Amino acid sequence: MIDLALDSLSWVLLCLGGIFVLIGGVGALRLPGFYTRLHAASLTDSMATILIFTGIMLQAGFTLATLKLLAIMVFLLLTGPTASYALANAALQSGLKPDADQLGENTAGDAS
Amino acid sequence: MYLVVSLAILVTMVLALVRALRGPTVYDRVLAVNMFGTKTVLLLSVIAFLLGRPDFLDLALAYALINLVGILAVLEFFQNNTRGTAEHEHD
Amino acid sequence: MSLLELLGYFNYWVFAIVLSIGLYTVIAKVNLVKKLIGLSIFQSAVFLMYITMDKVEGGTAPIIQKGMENQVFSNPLPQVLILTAIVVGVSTLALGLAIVVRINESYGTIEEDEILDAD
Amino acid sequence: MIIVFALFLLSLLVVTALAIVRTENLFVAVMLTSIFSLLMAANFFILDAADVALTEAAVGAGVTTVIFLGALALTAEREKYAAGGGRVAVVVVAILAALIIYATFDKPRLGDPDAPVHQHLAPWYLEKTPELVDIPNVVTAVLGSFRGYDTLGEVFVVFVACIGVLFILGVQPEHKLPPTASISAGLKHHLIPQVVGRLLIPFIILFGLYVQFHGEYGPGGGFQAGALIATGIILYALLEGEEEALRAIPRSVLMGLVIGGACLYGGVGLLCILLGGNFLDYSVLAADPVTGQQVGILLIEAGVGMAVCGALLSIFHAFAARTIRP
Repeated sequence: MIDLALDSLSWVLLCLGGIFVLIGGVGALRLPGFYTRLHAASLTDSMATILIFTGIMLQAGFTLATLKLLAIMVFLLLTGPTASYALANAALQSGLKPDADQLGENTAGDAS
Repeated sequence: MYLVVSLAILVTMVLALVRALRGPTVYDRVLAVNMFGTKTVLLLSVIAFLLGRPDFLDLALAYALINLVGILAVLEFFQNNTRGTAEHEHD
Repeated sequence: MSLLELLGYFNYWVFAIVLSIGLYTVIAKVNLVKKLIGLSIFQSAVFLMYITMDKVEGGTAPIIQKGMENQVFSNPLPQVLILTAIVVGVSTLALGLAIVVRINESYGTIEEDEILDAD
Repeated sequence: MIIVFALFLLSLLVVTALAIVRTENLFVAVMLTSIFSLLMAANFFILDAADVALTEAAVGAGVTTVIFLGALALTAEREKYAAGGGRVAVVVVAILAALIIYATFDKPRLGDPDAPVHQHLAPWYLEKTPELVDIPNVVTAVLGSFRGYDTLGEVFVVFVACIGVLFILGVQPEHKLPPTASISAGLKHHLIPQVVGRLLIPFIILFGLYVQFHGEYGPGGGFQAGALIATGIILYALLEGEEEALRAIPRSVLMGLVIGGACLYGGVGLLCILLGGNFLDYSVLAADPVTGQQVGILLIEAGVGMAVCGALLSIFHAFAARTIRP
């Protein structure tokens, strides 16, 4: 009984994680302006990481693999926001302003 | 079920690649590279379980640790190259 | 089954296409850094071909653990060759980039035709 | 099922390669190269090559990007001319691709167990490794013991490439700019990357050591560990500035690592001769031949790790210490 509950819980978590990953991807593609895209990508990444890794950990049971999964999750949760910060900082310092003017950029500037 | 998750991750990888190809600023491309790195970690973890060899998580662990180095190198590259050519591309 | 067989050749096709893309970059582009990037793409294509050959149907990575007596394993030999080749590839790439940096210091450009004009 | 993944990832690989060729901005090309490397690693992993994928991960994610960016900072960020070298190149390359694709129809299908590659040598390695060397990872056994000559050669290639880079770049001619302006100060002003990066460095090095010494039991070995540890120290150099990293690990130590690693490998081989065996025949290193093999593999993997780590770091410092844009 408890096995079944854990199993279904992990599947639910995995599915939710997949949905969050997809939302992040669509957001990074469709949103206008760099900062909005960064926002979409970084937030959903953290959530999806937590959900997917918790789901897999429930499947793996209490093994060495669970420890490794926990380590991967912690490192991803540390490095993801840091990378987002570094990127936003670099963009801001180079003069890329988070303006509403950029809203048309997504459709205009895909020359390359 | 792992299959569904890995397909979602694969689709997101495609979306991130499209973003990397379209730009328009270089920062968008770096963002896409970063996203791609995170998605690769997720994909490798899921595939390790899909293949039934969970001891191969080392690979995902390596990426989780190292991906930041590339991004920080880019940040330092921008910081040192103040000529400003890298800000916007016009091609 | 025939569709699956055709898909089985897909790896080799990708190898051929990526190899050609790398070769095109090396012979057609005049920028020396771009040429080196093309060379590393070319190299990656060769890696892909070797690793494609090592796969055995139903096999798994050749790390023999307990309870795997009847398991089929993939071929370890191409993996060994490519494993060392990747690290060697990076060091030789760095050597090429170092030469490009020195060329830039001497000629002030990394475009091949400008260098040829300057000589 | 796995073939669906392979289809997806390989298609992305082709798209990325095309994009790398098309873009004029070399910085963008380097960014796409790192995506290319991620895709290659995922492909290797799907094709059962965990060791190779780990190598690609250790090298492609950090070291390659850093070296490329170092070279771009010293040269130029953009190509001057967009257009490639005309039709002839396209035709030649297209004919080549068509020929190779035509040839692939005679190749054995992906995963065919009766393919000629799998008939000779490989079954012997798989069968004899538990008996002769008794370590789980056959790749490490082949790398260290059965094909020890080959690996020795590769280590010396890395060694020579490192010496070459140092000869070409390492000698500072005369400083056109004052050294304080030329050498980057690192990311000292960015608090968050500082804190997180410092937190990560010990874990990267610890993981490198795990990969080094666990290489007999799981994916890993000297090549991967050397690249991982080098990446950890490169992260330190990025955070604290290049001079600070050189103060922590001076150039002489790095050279010592490279030379010591290569000599350790060769020395083990010579020791085998002195003990009455053949060159790199580790069986004579201990009373029991199997233990001897294990000791030998441990020693030469340590040599490989030292040499690769020292070589990659020396190369990084050679690029980073060069005056920026003279």
